[in-house]
Amino acid sequence: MLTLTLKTALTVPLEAEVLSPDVLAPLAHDAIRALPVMLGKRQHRLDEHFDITGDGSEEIEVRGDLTKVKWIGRAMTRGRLRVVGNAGMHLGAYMKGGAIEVTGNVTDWLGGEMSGGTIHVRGNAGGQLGSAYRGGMSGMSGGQILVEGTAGIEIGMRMKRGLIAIRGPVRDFAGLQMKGGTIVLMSGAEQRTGAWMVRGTIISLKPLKLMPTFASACSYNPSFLGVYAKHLAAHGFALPPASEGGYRRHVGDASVPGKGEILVWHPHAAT
Amino acid sequence: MLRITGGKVYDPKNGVRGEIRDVCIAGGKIVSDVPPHARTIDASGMIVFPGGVDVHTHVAGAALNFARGLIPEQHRKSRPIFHTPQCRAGLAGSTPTTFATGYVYAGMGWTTANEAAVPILSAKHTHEELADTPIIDKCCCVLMANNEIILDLLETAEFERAKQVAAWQVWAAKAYGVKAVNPGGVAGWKWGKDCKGLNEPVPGYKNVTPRSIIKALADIIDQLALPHPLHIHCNNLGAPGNYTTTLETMKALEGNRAHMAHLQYHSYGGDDWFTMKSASVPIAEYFNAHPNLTCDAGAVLFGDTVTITADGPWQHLLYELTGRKWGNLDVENETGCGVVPYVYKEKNLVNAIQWAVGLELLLLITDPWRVCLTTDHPNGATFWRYPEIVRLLMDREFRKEQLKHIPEKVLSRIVLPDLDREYTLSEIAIITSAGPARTLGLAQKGHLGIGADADVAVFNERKDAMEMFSYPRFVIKSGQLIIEEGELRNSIEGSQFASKPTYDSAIEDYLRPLFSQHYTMSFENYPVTEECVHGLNVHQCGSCTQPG
Amino acid sequence: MSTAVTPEPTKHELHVVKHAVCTFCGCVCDDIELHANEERIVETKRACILGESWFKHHTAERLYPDALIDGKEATYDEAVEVAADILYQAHMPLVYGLSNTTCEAQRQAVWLAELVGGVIDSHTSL
Amino acid sequence: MSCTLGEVKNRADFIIYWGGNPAECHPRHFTRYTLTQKGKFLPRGRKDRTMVLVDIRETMSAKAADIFLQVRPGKDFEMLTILRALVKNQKVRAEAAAETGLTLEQLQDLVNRMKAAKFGVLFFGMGLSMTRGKHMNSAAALTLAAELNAFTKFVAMPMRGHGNVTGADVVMRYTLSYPFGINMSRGYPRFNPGEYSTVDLLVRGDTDATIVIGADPGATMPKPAIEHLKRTPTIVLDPKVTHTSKLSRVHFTTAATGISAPGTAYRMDEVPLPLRPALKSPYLTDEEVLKRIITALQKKPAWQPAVKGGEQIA
Repeated sequence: MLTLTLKTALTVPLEAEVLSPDVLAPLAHDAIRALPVMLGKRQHRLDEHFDITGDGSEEIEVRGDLTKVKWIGRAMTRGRLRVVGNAGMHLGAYMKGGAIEVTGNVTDWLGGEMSGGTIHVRGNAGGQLGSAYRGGMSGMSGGQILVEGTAGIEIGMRMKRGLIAIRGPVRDFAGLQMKGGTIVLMSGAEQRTGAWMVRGTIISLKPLKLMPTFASACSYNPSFLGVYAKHLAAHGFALPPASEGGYRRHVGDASVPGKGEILVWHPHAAT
Repeated sequence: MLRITGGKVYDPKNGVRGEIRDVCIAGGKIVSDVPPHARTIDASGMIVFPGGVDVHTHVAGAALNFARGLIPEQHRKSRPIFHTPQCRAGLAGSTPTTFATGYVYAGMGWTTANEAAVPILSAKHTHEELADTPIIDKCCCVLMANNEIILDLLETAEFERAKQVAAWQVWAAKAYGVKAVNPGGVAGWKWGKDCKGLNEPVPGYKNVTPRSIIKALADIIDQLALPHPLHIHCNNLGAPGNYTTTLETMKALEGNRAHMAHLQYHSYGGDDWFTMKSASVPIAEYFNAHPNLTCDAGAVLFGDTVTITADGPWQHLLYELTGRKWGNLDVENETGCGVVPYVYKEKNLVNAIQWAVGLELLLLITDPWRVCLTTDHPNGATFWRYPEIVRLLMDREFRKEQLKHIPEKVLSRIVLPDLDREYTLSEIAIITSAGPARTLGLAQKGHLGIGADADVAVFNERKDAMEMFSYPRFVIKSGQLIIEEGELRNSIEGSQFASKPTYDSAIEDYLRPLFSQHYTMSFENYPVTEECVHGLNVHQCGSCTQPG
Repeated sequence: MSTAVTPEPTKHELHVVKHAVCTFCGCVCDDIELHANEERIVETKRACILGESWFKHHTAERLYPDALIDGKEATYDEAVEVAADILYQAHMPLVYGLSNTTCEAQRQAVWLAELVGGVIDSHTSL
Repeated sequence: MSCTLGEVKNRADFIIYWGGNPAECHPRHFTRYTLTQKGKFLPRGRKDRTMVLVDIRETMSAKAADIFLQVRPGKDFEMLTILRALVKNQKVRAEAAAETGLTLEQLQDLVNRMKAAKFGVLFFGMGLSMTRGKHMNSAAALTLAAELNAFTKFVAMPMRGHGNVTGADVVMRYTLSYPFGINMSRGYPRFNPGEYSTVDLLVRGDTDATIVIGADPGATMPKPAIEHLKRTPTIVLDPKVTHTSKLSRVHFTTAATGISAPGTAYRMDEVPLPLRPALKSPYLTDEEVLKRIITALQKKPAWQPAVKGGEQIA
């Protein structure tokens, strides 16, 4: 295993896209130490900012408050990357495979335009999680993002495939212009959920403030949910059993016009 | 001072076809000899070309800059130009930044470019961008075929006054030539309409038709003796079956000089998108028989780009066809433009035909002096992909190889598989430099004769033309060594050419009241002043000739 | 024998600028007529209430020193050196604003942002 | 979907102002460009045009409007989205529409008018672009206008304030590809609003020096942003000693744009205009000061990363 511990107090962001199994695994200790990182405009060696133990490995642990460290795990295709602490913007952006776990909080653009792999955040996440970058036609196109805490605005913006599950509440515009895939909101969202969505599914276990351009279709318990429920349960995100209630299905966004669906959980009235 | 020695020189204008001889440079010009102490570049094993001249490109101005704002996702994938002490930062994607444009053109041995579409109202903007476009020399064409002051005068048959206005406008925009885009159609588009046929009146007019606009402007340009003939983007761009409109347009021009821009987009047969086919043969036949015409290819290459034209109706159609983003920008009383990001796909029937038609025209037009290599940058492909086209023209086998990738059902709708012609290096020098320089009327460009501007590109002689022309070993611009051993060593500022036709300044008294009625800025703030144009080089046009 | 002497313009002699451009708001009206003496604009024609106060608010008086460093009066040259040092030393400098200035200055600001490897941003992002 | 203001003057028979108060913030917008001018194709001027104002309160501009639609605060995005649906003949429930503060009939009437217009224009102000939803509100306005082009000619344009901010947009696009919020730390331009926009940078404390040209963030920005400007060295170029100057390490007094400094400014529709200064300033212009700073910087060793070339990181 390779362990890197942040040793400097960062005032400006440090861009460290080299913190990825694809870059680190093939390298020996000394080569890793010499890798370039960017502190603002200045290029530094990785070991100017990190204490590094071990040689290149598919198993990497990065420790410390990395809130200002950006691009960790950028475009990684394999291996396991564990962040013990917080992580900065663009964690796992363009990721294709492998797994990232964060024990603390992360900021914006987590898993931006990712196409595969798994990201699991124990703390809170920022905005634009799994989203398309500005102007891009599609956001996340595969893989999954699981967040135990809250998340910010525009999560899953223009996502095409894949799964996002957030245990805490999220802010505005979840699933904005969504084209496919699934977003599970265990604690609901603020407003404008699913705005301008084309296709895809948003599941909320809490009542949602829906856009006026969504139509209520029917109540049901779709069979595909069973597959998701099983998968999510394995990660500790348990959907309530069908015996306890059902989902009300809303279709929209009529402004597109889109055929996205928002499923809102309705427990059976307590007896 | 500089001597390039030992290279095979291609200078078609002066009849030099690959002879090993010295090219000498002093004071920014080609000279007969330089003293022995002058720096010598050993060009053995290399070929020496006059710097490339782009007759039709979109590298600056409001429309292009509008497009830049629309495609951040393409910029992110583009080639970064890093800031260095010699070089300003930028991006070289489908709409390169100003500095990148200069570096990238020069970096492939092209040293002059004609920005093909400038509205007068924002000409100051275009010139600001051109001033920030280093190394290359520039000129531009002002848009006129939808200018309502001109159209109104044609409506009332006031040709002489229209000519005075046109002359005034060319100088007001500090333009070099005049371009007609979808004559009448853009004016119609402002009401959401278009002009399809040449003989239908333009929406909002009774007497003005696309045909009358084309004929009048061609007469005006010839009578004003502008160095570059009327630059025409025909009606019905991109539409299946549009070749008849193109033939009609060329016929309407008999007796006038004209440059047919991006002819590829105007050479389609068929009735709709499903039956679309190449019509390069009838177009090339007519064109070959009419020496009053020149053209540029507007060739298409497969890949990502963004389309920008003053042809608003076409752009709206493209948007509806692709469902992608669309931007439109109309300019009061003068013109408009549309912007749609686009991907040309090998497997797409229409795109494959477009790709073939561009190459077919280049191969079917017999006189290389009258056809210029362009992609209507960035519409058909970005200009930095020109070397790919050169290879396709020079290498029949490579062409055959490429034909295997397009859908088989396309093969019966195109003639490219039957064309065996291969361009020679001399012919490449003509379509990339000597020809466009002649078409533009830039006597000092496109050749290596004594007194010519010392714009020279030196390439390693290679079998693979694409490799050869992508990375020049040396590029000299205005006598300055810019690219050395394939690297940018030095950046200089280029000049801008403008034409000054003669006109009676009394025309301003006619324009002023019209202007305050129809425009929203002061007449006095409308013309681009000479101080605004970097390195202004004025071509004084001969006296205004009378018709007949 | 008298020599013609161009009289020094006094504060009472007004010069007139026609078709002047107001940059206060995004309308950028360019039909303004300004009457000014050496020191200030005393009359505006066709400007709106906001434009008029904008034109009259800025004078050619010397109300401030050329520059201040840490609040103390300084020359341009001194301030330029300090500014260049600050921006050079910084890892992540920011070039911000660019509203009430000319395009010519904006072009220099872009170059500056490149040279100092910083972020450049305008009011638009607010 | 945009046009120059002369197109509006000559053609626009239907004008919407949304979230802006031109009567007070852009006083000559009505008279010079849009409402009262006789246009080439609208010979009767005001009589030939219909004006709709959409805002959260009845401002001075409402007096000039034919129709005033009072949208509930924070519901602009919902209202625009409903309009998009109605334009495409999609059904919207009347109860759902009511949350905008307007009835479905009012919204349908607006759509009918937009479609019936020969040439429509939608100007949107900071009441739209600076409230919750921000860039998505602007995107909604632009998308609505674009989609209306399936039926008629329709354009949309932001009512930009702040002098020559449009020029900054134009210049940054042609030199760097992007309109604002650009990071040059890797030696080439990168763009990501939210990441590289000023308020976000300052509030997060990501910068370690700031140079301010032609703006006074010390008077307008949120407190944490101002605190960061104080904490880190700040440099100001301004004709006056501003709030920001007072918290800065360095202040340069410069000539005032268009009054004593010559050059170019862009109108909100991106039409460039030559400035005609009436006064001669005792101070240098912004341009001159910046040039001097650049000259001083060029004497210092390059900071550029050793590794160059390759692809972009973002």
